[in-house]
Amino acid sequence: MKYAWYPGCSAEGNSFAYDETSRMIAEALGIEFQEIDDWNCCGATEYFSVNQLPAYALVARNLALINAEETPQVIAPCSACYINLKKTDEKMAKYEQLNTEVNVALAAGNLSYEPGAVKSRHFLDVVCNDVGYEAVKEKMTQSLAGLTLVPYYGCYMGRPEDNFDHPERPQTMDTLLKTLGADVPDYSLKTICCGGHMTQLSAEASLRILRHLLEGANQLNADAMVVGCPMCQLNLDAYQKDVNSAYKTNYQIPIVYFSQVMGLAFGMDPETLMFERGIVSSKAMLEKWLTAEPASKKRRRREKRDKNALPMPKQLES
Amino acid sequence: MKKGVYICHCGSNIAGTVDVEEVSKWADDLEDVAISRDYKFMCSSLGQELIEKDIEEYGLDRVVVASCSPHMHESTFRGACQRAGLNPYFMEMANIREHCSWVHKDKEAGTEKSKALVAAALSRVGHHEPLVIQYAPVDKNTLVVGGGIAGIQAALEIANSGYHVYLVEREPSIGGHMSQLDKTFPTLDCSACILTPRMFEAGNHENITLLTYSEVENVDGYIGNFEVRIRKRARAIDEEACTGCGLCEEKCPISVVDDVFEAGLGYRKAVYRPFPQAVPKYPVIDRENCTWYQKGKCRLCEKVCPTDAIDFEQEDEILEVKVGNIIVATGYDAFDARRIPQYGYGRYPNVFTGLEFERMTNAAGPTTGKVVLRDGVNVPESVAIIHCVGSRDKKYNEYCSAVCCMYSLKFAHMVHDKLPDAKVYNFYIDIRTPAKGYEEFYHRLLEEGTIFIRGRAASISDVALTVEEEGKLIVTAEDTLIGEQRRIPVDMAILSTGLEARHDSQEVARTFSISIDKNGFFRERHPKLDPVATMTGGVFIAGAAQGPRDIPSSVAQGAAAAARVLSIIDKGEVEMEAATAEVNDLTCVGCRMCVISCPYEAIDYLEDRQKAEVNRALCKGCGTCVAACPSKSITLHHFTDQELMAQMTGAMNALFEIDGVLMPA
Amino acid sequence: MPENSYEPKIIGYLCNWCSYAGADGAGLARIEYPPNVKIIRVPCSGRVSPEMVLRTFMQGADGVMVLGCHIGDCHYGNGNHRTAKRFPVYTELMDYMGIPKERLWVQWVSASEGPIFAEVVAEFTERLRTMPPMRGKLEVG
Amino acid sequence: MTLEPNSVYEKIITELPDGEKLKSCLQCGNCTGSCPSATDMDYAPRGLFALIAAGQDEKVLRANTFWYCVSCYQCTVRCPQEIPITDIMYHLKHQAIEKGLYTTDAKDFSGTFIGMVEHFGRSFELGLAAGFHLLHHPLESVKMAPMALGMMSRGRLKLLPKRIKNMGQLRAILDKAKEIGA
Repeated sequence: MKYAWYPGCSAEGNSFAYDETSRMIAEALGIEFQEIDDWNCCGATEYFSVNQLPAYALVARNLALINAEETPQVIAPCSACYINLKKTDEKMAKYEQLNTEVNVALAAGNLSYEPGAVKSRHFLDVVCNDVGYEAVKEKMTQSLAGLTLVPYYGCYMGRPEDNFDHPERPQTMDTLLKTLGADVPDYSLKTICCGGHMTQLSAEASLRILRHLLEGANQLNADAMVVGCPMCQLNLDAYQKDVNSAYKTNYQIPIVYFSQVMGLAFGMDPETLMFERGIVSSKAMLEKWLTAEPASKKRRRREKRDKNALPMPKQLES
Repeated sequence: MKKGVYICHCGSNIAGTVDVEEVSKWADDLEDVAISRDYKFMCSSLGQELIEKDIEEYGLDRVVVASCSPHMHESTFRGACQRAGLNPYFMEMANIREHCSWVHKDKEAGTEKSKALVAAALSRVGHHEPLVIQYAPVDKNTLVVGGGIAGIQAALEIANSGYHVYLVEREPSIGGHMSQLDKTFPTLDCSACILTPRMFEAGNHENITLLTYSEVENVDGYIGNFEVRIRKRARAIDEEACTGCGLCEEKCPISVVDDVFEAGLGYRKAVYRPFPQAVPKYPVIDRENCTWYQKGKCRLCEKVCPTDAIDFEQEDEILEVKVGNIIVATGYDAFDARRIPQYGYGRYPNVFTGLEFERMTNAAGPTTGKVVLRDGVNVPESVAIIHCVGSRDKKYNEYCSAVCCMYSLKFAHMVHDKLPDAKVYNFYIDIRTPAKGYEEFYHRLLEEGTIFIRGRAASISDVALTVEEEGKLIVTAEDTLIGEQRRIPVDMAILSTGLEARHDSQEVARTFSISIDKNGFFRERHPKLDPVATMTGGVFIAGAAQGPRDIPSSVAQGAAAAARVLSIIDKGEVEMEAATAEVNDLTCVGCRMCVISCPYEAIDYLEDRQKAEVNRALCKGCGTCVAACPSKSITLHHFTDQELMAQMTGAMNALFEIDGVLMPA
Repeated sequence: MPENSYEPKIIGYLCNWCSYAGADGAGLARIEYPPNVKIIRVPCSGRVSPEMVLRTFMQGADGVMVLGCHIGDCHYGNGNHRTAKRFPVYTELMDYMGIPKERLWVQWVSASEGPIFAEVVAEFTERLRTMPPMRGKLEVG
Repeated sequence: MTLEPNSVYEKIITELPDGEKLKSCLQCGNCTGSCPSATDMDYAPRGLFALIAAGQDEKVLRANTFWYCVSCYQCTVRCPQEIPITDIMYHLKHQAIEKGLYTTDAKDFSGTFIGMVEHFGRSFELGLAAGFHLLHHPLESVKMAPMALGMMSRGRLKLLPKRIKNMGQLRAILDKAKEIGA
C-alpha cells in the first residue's frame, strides 16, 4: 500500500511525536509513504476566512505536486489538513468556475490539478479501513488491557459531510482501541470541538471548552485521552494546566496520539514512542499498564438483572 | 361531425396564466367545431348544464373540455355527456391546469401550449368510438388490513351494516398503538377504557372474521372482485381448546424484553398475550425465544395447560378469500430515537422515548403507572420533554408529526399529576394545537406550571460542570426567547419521537397496488377531496398509514373509508374497464407475442384456429400487447393507434401553425 | 423563425398511473418547467410502440419522451418491463434512421416525483436546444 | 421575495453555494444550542440570522459571532434545514473585511497567520503567537511564557520556521489567485 504523505506544519513542531510514530506504525503495517516534495501549509481555518480563492490555490498546490499515477491517495495525519485537502478537491470538482480559477492560479506556477485525481484520507481512516482491525491485531505483541483510553475525535473526522466516520457518533477509533485491548468507554463528548484557534483569541472561551472535555474524560476515569489531530492534542495538553488553575481542578490526563498507543501494543519501546513530549506526563499511565496483571483482563461477570430496574434499549449497531 | 369546445377559467387558476378567451376564439375556427366557449368553472353544475344544453341544441357528437387533470374531473364531464344522451367516451379532456397554467408563468407560452393541447384533443376525439360500460357484480365481503383503531372502526361500521369483514392483524392482538397509550389528549380519557369495548365488539361480532397473527400475502383481481391470500401464522395454540386462562404464560420460564407492546420498557414470556385485554384471548408461542423450538427442551406450558391447547406441531395456514373492497389501515412506526446520537437514547439510562413513557404512566404497565427512573425505584425531581425528535428535520423527516406537541403536553400533565413537586421543562420549536380543545389544553399546562423553553434541544449530556449538574442529565439548548444558550440539568428526559411510515410500507403498497408519497405514507386519490380513496378502485386507506394523525382523525378516516365501501356494496355492481383490448381475427397471425407480453394472462391462444383472443373480464387495458403485436392486429379501445396518433398530429400541426411555418402535409 | 428563438417541440407519452400523476403533482406543487412538452396520456408506458415514436418524429417533433412507473411499481405489474426492454434496442436503430438517439428519452417518474418530472423536462429541453431543429416533417418510406 | 441589493442577506444568497437555504431558517435555535462558542458571542448564530433577515446589516457585520466561530461544523451537521452555517460564517467574515466593519482582533490573528504562510510557505506556532500577541496583547504574551517554555523544553516549539524551497512558485500562484479572486 503506497500513499502520498502530507505531514502538515505541526509535524515539524508541536506534533513531531505524531509524525514520527505514525511513520513507525506505517512501517510495521506495511504502509508506504511518499512525502510530497516541497509541500506548503494548508492554511488551517484562517486562510479560508479571509480570502477564498488564494486559500483554495494554496491547498491545490499540494495536490498538484502529487504524482497521481503513482499515489492516487494522500494521507494527512492532521484533521485540519485532511479536511482542507478534501474540501478543495471536492469543491473544485463541484464548481466548474472555481476549478478554472484555481487552475489559472496554479498555471502561474506551472502546475495544474484535475479534481478527483487524488483522494484525501485521514491517517486513522487508512489504518482502520485500508489496513483493517484484523491486520492490526496480527501485529500486536501485547494487549493494552488495564488501561482506560478515552477516544477523542474532535470535529473534522466526520464533518461536515461524507467523511470517513459518523459526524455525531464516530466508531473508528473506539473499535481500534478495543482491538488493542484497552477499556474504551462511550465518551459522549468525542466530537465536541476542542476550540481550535480560540486559545489564541479568548482564553476564557477556550478554557471553558477544554474544561468540559477534560471533565468528561475524567468522569470516565481516563488513563489517557487518545487523539488523531495535532490541534486537539495541543489544546488539551498544553492548556490543561491553565484549565486547572482557572477552574481549581486537578486534571492530569495525558493526551496521546493513537499512533503512540498502537506502538505500545506493537511492542515498541515507550522511549521511542516519545510519550515524554507531552506536557502532561504519561508516566502514570505507562506504569499502570506495565504493572497491570496480564491475567487481570477483568473477567466481567454478567451483571445480574436488578429486579426493579427497567430494561435498557439496545444501542444501535454501527 | 359537430364538436363542442369548453375552456375552463378555473377562477384564476387557469385564466391567470392562459388567455382562455383567446384559446376559445381560436378553437372556434378549427375544423368541425360547432361551438367553442369559455366559462368560469366548467365543473360547476352550471358549467355542466351548459355542455348538456349545447349537446341538445347544436346536436354535438363530440365534446372537448380543457380544464384540469382528467384524474380530477373525467368522470364529471363523462357524466354530463351521458345525461345529454351522448356516449360518455365521446368526450376528451385537455389538461391545461396541472400541465400548463400551474407550471408556466409566461402567459403567451401558456396560451400557445393550451391551444396545442386543445387542438390535440379535438383531433383525437374525432376518432373516438362509443364504448359501452359493462358492469360486474360486487362481492359483499370486505378486507380490512390493520387492527388499530382506524381498522377496528372501519370493520365495525361495515359489520354493523350487515356485511361481512375479514379483519387481518399482524400482531397477536388487535388494538394497535392506541392500546399502548395511557391517557388520550386533550380530554384525558383512559385509552384502554374507550378502546377495549371496541376491541371486544370487533372480536365477537358475527360479521367479522378476525385473523390475528396473520398477514396478507397476495391480492389479485379488481374492484368488486378481489382474491386475497392470507397467511395465518401458527400460534402453536389450538384456538378451539384454549380458554385463555393464562396458566401457560404464568409458568413459562423464559422472559424476554417486549419491544412491541411494552416498547422495550417491560418483559413478556415466550408464550404470551401482549396484554391482558388482548383480543383474541389466545396467546402465541414466540418460536424465536421458546426453548422447545430452539433447544428441544421444556414443554412446560404443555404440561400445565388444563385443556391440552398447546400444539407444537401447528403449521401456518393459507386462506384464500374473496372480497369486493379493501381498506388498508396499517398504521405507523415510531421514529427510532437512537438515530439521533446527541440525545443519548440507549446510552443514558434516564432518556426515554414517548412510547416508553406511555407505558410507564400506564397503570397496567411495567411500573404500574409510577413515574420512576430507569433503576425502577428513584423518582425524578425534574423532567425535560424534548419535542420534534425525528420530525421537522430534513435529515430525518421534514414533516411535522402532528401529534407530538399534544402528547408532550399530556406528558407534562402526567408528571405534574403524579409528581406535583417535579419541575417539567418542554423544549419546543412551535406549539401546535389546532383542533377542538387542544389550545385550551395548552393553556391548562401553562397554569399547571410547565416551564416552556422555545428552542430545539441541541444535545443531552451527562458531563457535569457544576455541583447542581452532578448526577444529572444536562439538556443544552438555546432559549431563543432570551437569546441565550442554556444548560438545564434534569433527572429524566423524554424524547417526543415522531411518526414514520411503516418500515415495510413500500412492500405493502405494492401488494395492494397503491402508491406511496416521498415519506413512505400511502397516497390518497386527492389530498383534499378524496382523502381515503386510492388510485386503485376498491382499495381505500385510513389512519396513520396515510400520514401522521391522532386518534379522532384516524377514527374519522376509518369511518369514512367504511362509508365509501358501503356505497359500493349497496350499489351492487361496478363499472368494468371499457377500454380493453381486442384482437382482429382477420389479420392475427398467431405469433403469440401478445400472450407473452400480457401481465394478466388475459390473452388466450386458440390452438385450433391459431389465433389470439382477449378475455375482456381479465384485461385491464394496459395496451402492452398492442405495442408488441407485429401485425398490428390488436386494438386497445379508447387508446387506439388512430386516436393517439391523431392527438399527437393535432398537437404538432397546431404548433407549426402557431410558429407560422407551413409544413408539407 | 429566427434561429436563436428555436423552441424544441416535444411530445411526451406518459403512463396514466405514475408519470401522468407525477406531472399533475408538479402542477399541484406549482413547479415551473419549460412549456415545450405536450403530454399524451397512455395507460401504460408498455402501450407505446416504437412505431408511434417514429411517427411522432415524422410529424416534426424535436424530441420524444416516454415516461413510465419505476420498475417494480407498474400499475399493471410488469407492463413497464416491456418498455425497458423495447426501447434500448429501438434507440440503437434511431441513428440508422437518421434520427439522433439523444432525441428519445425513456425515463421512470413516479406519482410522487413531481419535482423530478420537472427536472426531466427541463434537462431534456436543454439537451434538445443544443441540437438543431428537426426542420419539419420527415419523409420516411 | 426580492432582497435589498447588496444587503448581507442578498450577498449570502447569491454568492454562496447553497446560501439560499438560509431563507428556510426556522429560528429553532439548534445552531446556537450546539455552538461551543455561543456564550462568548454577542449574537449567537440564530440571533444573527434573525438580524440578517431583518436587514440590520451594520449590527450583523460588527458582530463578533463569525470571528468567534471555531468552524467545527457542529451547527451545520445538526441544522434541520441543512443551512451551510459554517460557510455562512466564512462569508460574513469576508463581507465584514470588505466593508471594513470589524471590531475584534481575530482578523489580525488570521492576518498574522496568512502573512507567515505567504512568507515562509509554512506556519509555525511561536512566530504566530509572538507576532499576534506582541501586537495586540503584550500582557497576554507574558502569561503565555511558561506554556511556551514547556513546549520548547519538549522540543515542540521551533524558533524558526522552515521555508519551502520553491517559494517563488507559491507566491506566483497566490498572487495570481488574488488577482482573479479580487
